[in-house]
Amino acid sequence: MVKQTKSRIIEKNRLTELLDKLAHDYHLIAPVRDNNVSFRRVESGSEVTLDYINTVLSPKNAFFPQTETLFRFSRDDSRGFGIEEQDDEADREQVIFGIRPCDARSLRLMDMVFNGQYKDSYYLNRREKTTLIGLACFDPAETCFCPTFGIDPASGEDVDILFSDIGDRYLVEASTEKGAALLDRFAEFFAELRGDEEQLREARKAGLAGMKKLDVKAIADKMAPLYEGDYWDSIGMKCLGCGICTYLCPTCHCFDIADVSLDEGGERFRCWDSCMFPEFTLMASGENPRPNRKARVQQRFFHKLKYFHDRNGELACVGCGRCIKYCPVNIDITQIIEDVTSGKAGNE
Amino acid sequence: MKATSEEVQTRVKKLFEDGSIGHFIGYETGSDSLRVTPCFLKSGQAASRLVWNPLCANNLSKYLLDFKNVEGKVGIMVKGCDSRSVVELLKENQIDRDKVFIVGVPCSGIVDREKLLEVLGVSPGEVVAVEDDGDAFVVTLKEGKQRVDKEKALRGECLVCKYPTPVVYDVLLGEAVSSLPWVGDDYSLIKEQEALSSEEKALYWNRELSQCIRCYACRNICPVCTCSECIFDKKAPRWITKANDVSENLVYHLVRAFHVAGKCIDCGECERACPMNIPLRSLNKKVEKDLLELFDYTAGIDVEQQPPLTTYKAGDLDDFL
Amino acid sequence: MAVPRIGVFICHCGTNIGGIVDVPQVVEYAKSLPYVAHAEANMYTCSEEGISSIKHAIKEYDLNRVVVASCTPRTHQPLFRNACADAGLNPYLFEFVNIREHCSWIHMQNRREATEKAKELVKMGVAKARWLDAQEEFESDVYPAAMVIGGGVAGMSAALNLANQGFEVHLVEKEPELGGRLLKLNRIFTINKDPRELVESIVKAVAGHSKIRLHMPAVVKAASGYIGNFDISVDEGGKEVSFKVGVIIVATGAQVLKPELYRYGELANVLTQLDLEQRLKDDKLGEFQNVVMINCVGARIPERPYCSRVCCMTAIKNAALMKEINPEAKVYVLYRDLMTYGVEFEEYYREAKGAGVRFIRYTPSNPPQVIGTEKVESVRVYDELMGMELELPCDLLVLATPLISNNDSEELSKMLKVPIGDGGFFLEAHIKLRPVEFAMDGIYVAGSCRWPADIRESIAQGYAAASEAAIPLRQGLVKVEAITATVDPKICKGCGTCALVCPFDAIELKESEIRGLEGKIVSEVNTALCKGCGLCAAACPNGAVQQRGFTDMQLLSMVNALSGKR
Amino acid sequence: MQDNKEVKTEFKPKILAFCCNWCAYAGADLAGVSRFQMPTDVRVIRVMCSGRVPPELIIRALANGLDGVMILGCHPGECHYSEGNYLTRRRAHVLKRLLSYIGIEPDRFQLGWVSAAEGAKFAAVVKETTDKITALGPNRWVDKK
Amino acid sequence: MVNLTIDGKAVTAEEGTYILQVARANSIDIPTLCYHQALEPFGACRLCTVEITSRGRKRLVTSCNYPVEEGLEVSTDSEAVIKGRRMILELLLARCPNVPLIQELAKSYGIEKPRFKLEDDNCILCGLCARICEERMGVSAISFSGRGLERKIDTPFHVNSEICQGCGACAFVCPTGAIKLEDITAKEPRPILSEFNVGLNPRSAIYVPFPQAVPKVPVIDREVCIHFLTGNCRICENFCQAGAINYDQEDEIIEAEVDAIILASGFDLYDPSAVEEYGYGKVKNVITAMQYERMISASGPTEGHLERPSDGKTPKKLAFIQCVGSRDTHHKLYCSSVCCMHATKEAILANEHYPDLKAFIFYTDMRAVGKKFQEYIARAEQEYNVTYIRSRPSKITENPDNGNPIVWYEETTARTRTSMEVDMVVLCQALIPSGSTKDISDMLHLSLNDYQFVDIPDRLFHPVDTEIPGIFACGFCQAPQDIPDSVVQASAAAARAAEFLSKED
Repeated sequence: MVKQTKSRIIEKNRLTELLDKLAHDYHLIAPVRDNNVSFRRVESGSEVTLDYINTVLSPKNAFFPQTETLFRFSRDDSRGFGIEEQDDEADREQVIFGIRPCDARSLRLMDMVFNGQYKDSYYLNRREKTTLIGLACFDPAETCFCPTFGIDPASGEDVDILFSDIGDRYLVEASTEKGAALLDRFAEFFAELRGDEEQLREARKAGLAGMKKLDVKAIADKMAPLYEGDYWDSIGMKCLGCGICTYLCPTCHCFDIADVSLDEGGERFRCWDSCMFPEFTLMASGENPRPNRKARVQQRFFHKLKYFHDRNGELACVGCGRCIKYCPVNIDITQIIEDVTSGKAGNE
Repeated sequence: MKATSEEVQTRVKKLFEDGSIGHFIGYETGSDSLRVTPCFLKSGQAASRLVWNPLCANNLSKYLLDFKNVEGKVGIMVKGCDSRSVVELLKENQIDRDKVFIVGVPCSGIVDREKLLEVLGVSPGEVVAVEDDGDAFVVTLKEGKQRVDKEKALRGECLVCKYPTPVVYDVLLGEAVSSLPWVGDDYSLIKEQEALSSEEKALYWNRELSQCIRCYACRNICPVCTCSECIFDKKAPRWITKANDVSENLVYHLVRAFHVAGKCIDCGECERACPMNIPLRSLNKKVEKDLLELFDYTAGIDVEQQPPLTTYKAGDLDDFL
Repeated sequence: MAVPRIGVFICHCGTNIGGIVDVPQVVEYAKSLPYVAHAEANMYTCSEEGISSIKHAIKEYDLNRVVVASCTPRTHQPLFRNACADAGLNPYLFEFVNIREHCSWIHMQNRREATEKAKELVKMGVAKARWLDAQEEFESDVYPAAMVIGGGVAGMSAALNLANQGFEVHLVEKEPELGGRLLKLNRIFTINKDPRELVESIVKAVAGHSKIRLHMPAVVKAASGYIGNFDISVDEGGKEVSFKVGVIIVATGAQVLKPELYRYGELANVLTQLDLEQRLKDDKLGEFQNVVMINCVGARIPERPYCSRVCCMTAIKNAALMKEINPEAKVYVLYRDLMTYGVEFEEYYREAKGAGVRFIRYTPSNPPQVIGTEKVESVRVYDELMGMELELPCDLLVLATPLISNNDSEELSKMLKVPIGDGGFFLEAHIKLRPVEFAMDGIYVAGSCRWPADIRESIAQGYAAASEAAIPLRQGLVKVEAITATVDPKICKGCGTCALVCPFDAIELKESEIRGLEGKIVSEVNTALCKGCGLCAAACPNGAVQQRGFTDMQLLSMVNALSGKR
Repeated sequence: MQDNKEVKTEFKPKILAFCCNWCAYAGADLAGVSRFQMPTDVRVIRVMCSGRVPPELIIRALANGLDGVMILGCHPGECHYSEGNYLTRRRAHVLKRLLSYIGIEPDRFQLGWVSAAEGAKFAAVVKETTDKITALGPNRWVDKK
Repeated sequence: MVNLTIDGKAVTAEEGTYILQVARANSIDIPTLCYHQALEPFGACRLCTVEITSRGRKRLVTSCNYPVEEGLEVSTDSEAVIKGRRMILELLLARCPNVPLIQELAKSYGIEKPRFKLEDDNCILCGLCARICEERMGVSAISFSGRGLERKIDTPFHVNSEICQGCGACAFVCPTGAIKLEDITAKEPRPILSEFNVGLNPRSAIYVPFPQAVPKVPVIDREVCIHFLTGNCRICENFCQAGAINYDQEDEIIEAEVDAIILASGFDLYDPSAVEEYGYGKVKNVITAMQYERMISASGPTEGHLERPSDGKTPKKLAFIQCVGSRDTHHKLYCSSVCCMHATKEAILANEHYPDLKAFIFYTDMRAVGKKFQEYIARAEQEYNVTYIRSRPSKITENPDNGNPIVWYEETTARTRTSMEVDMVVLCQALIPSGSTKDISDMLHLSLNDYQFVDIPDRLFHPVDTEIPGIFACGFCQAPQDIPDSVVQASAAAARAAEFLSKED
């Protein structure tokens, strides 16, 4: 687990240079401001922005891309098929810079899915080849509630290296071998601690004091009786059935598989799917066990707050607040958690 | 005089009492003070939850589709733009006028949350309330009040709104607003885009559309996207694959824009819903402009007016081969 | 649905296709396409041999779709559909690919690309075929009456023939008198008789026929409907009369060009042949000694390239007549090519020559010159055969001008939805094989409104049109091609867009009676009214309305196939 | 007979033409019967009326990477179904402008009127469109990397 | 039935059949030169040798005349078989080194050059010719003569045979082309010419009249079929697997009572050899328009290629002569109505096939009176390299050096007599009412006019009515006309008949 092997600092004015170097040596994924701040492959440090609380899309794209080719096939004249070897993109070493502790935690939850009973080589391969450089969170958003799930937004628990912004420099801490190795490799950028770092960090942590922390200890049990009943009616009514919450969620991991078939060959790909979409559960017969928005919205919360917990002992939420911030009709998971834990949900 | 939340509450309560309505769709305060959320009432008792303020962005008219088969009339609160989508729903036989009771509220512009926070330089938690005060919003912060010029904090569609007062209603709360002082050439942005070269346009839209994550929020929130089964959800024919690829995104967005051609009333919900901040209104606005220029058509004004692409004039412009 | 097993038949069409497109290569390619169970080449797929080959292959390879790549579906589709039907396959499981008109014939100089194109067209056809469905044809009754527009010899012959066959006929003539252009003539060529006495008997028979309802003077104001069921409204002397017919024959004739050449209209002794006939009829010709006739005046020139077929004979007739009236007269006919085709015309021409009419050939590059100020004094012409310039004394110059289309043809074309071709003449369904039919079922054409024709030809065409029109009338019902619209009530949201765009009011919004959807307002297609244009299908936002044979799935598959998608 | 054209690697556009059964398709047939020679780049899909072609198909075709799409129908006022081509014309106006707005050159989508008698016009339209699109080069809007 | 194996494959066969037949029926190829389905096996060439294992004993036999037996094991490609065949072929190749068939067979067995002394013979002494002549034709005009090295096929006394019936069966079956009918027969061999292809190619006595014939079944020409002439042959019977050959079929007389008759008996071609100055039948490269049509047709004898009769070369310069027998006081006075346009079409087709081909059309009046005809002429000139020359050629002669026809004519513009040498001339001959028009008119007592067209008393107002009520005539039998006019008249005749029948009711 967390074994602090090394602490260093980097002066803020050297960061861009470091990122340039990282971008040169690795497939570097970092936050970029476009219409929004999103994780994206960058070629140089100057593209990177660190002026954000959290990105719109979580970095799950880097491990579980929205659209991912599983394999390509070719077709020859005799109508035979040939499976082509996967391209070497999958084997690239990548670095994610700027991942927040909540998103980093979500990877641990995703691992439970992709490294559980079935091993997903695509995901795991990327996971293995990725070094995570986290960015401690000192200015959470109104919608943030990660402490609910035992996440310390300033900690490097789920990353290889944690950068903490402490004013004129970053405190840089490697928490894994992989992280330490990377620090060694780029040792020229890092300096020894000056000594006041821990103090500065503590000062910055003051901003975390008022963060929302809900009591979710018994929520999985309290969800069970809500399966029937009309609590979900008004939420389902409000819900538009779009995929924002699921696509932005760092822990949602459902996918669909389809083929693209061309004259010369084609590919099989998988892509994100959403339990909010009607065709998600549509069967070939035309039957749909979750025929309406209420059934689908209910499924989403049951999965996050109960089923995932039943299976993995964890809730499928890291409190990043994206779904709250971006829901166009203001469906708020924290309100639902409060309704459920307070018992209000059962009594409407 | 502008309508107030209290006025809305009193009127809705009365409507329930006199049996005019059996349901009401309005707004209530959301999970923070800069949000409202749709509110569905079955009785007048909870009418006190209702609010009306410059944060009431949602176009509630689409929810009427969910009330097709209920007993009694459904009351709904509409702004100018919302009322126009009601007109479009009526045109398409999607709702029955006799089963809807429309509470109209003239609107002098809705707050663009992100813009407002930017101008104020505060986080949402600081804001207690926002009120409309003519050409400015008065924002009550935890510490004091601030006036923000509307033009700096309005939603894009409100900056070009020509129909602030509902065009159809059973009751109008507050005074009609005939025009909004800041509205000038509503197509200036479109014209700027049109003037670009094909390469520039392609580059621009390639970049914008490549960001789409195909969450379908723009479609699902659109009050005039009324198909129960969208062609994009069909397996056969498969118009687009689920692969999130710019060619598929292109088909999705162009067809979407075309399918609402002549129906889009620029309520701006698509753009508001888009988590990726894609300038979706631009496409709709372009179509709107062309329909006006080519066929002198404006959507959502008159239930009797035939949709522009279902009719023709022999003398329509003909500059084809 | 059974797994598609598509058979592809690629026609050489002799060398028409095979000479340009590498047919064996296309066959091999077709074999590589998805769901193709069999592909073969035929010398002529439409031949007895080709047809039996299709039938055989359907059985042998258990085919459930057939694609023929040959010529245009506009002529041969019924043949191949029948072949499928004969082999027990629903005829709508057939798809046509046109690699002749749309490929080999238009890319004769580029065999490689023509072959590539043919392959792609076949690929698209196969892609569509994969999604074809079996269809049943809708039958509708034929109202047992006909309308004939035009009371000239063509129209009257058609009307009389149909009436004598026992069908009710509405004959619409815009003039107050039956007989048409014929009445304006002085004599009829080859028999040199007065037309009036000849046409009299026909007029009498028409006017007195119990089955013929004469509308005269009258013009057609509106026509709607389709084969078997046309609703007609005519303006009969200011009064509107409406009636119903099952078929329509268009025989509206043509008019004679008044030229702006050879100082016609300027000099008093320049006449058209028609003017001459009028003067002869009125006996107002007066003395003449030297007559010059010029043929092809306003015809076979760049702005009017066609030959009007009847003018040479008219000129010969009148030239001979002039000679007959005044044997001393000198009569010259200046011509370019003498169109005295056939037996009688050639004889007639020889007789005129024998009677002393002189024929002089000129070329358009060296046209005759009119000499004279007050009136024509002489005509100067370069005689091409003699190789010398002649100056012919002339006190009467007669111009043979072509027939041109009637002014009302265009309006009629729009009203009946039948096409007009070169020179404003009506365009038949097939220039060789279907000369008196329009492409639109139930409407036929005869006489000079189709193309300049003499009396004999006009009458024959009138009969021919009657013959074609009698087919649906006698059968009493017509089958409607199964390309009409359908609605999936489950998907339909009842928005009514389809009904708004339907030109035939064939779609209505109704409460569904289907189990599970009771009370839902959905569109319903009245197949009897649907004409299969597919406007509704294109307008429907969510694909609930489809056109049979042209479904979204089928069209999209073609587009995708062309794009290299499978 | 030999191919007059040399095999060249120059850009050959791929163009789709929807032709209505009654006018444009018949006009194309007539062009064939008349042996009017024309560029080989156009592929025809027969529909009963130009009004059958939904914008989805055009958009899909262009997004698939086809270099140009045409709809060819009866001249205004001559539609076999009275008004199909008028509706097509309205749709085409809007679509053409929308496509142009996002950077697909207007010449890549054409509407044209070809009567059953206009074989020569069909050939001319094919030639003109092919030339224009060839000059534009490949449809690079969707540049799949 | 007998069970045996061939190359390890178990097969069953009817008793009394030979190994070769059974192998062929089972798609196993055994080479042979002297076997013929219609003749008794002879075992002469020995190429069909196979190895059999019968009662445990292996040996080589000729498969063409070795009957099958129960349990027989046959190997068609054992080492011994191949070796034997190779030797046979080597010997054959030495005997007939110039016969392509032998060369090919030898090559396929790896023999390029025989070790033996080369001779120059074409005959492999398979005897097929003599056998077919005797067994099937019942003539025995030829047979083997001499012994040993002297053995050969010959007629008695080496003189052309009087008893030979000239049927050509011997030449037909000869695998090497050694037999020449003219060396054998005392008669003049004459091919049976294909009527449909206007004599451009021969046909057999049993034949399918033309590719699109309906129904598409072969017919036997009783006038020339050996069987109908002599009672022999019947070879076709051997080959028809369906057993469909019926020599006893007779014409059937069908009686039908009708109220109306429509005559549409069409046209024949005027024999252009009557127009002597144009040299048809003398100048080889002068052909008729119909011959040309067959030649340019993909299903014709040359599969659509233009090959001029004298040397098979593709002509580059073509002349079409109009009014050959039409509008001619010595022949037919009338205009045949369709020739101007079909000549134009033929010239266009030629240019489409061969873009460098140039055609000249010699005409009197260019009668392009139909719909779009003038435009067609204009395009022929502008796009298809066709030149129209207004002149009636006076004669056509032949350039003896190259067989090119020379067209002599008067150049009207220059007013000089001139000539043009071309590669081939196409005569657009007059069209005449078909012979059957006369026959049927006589039968129906219909009058014909001077040109033997069916007389139409009131051509103008009753254009398809003959002089007898209820009898109608349409198309070329009543006057020259093109396709659309014929179609119009056909429909018109149907309309008149329908009217006539309605009156009867």
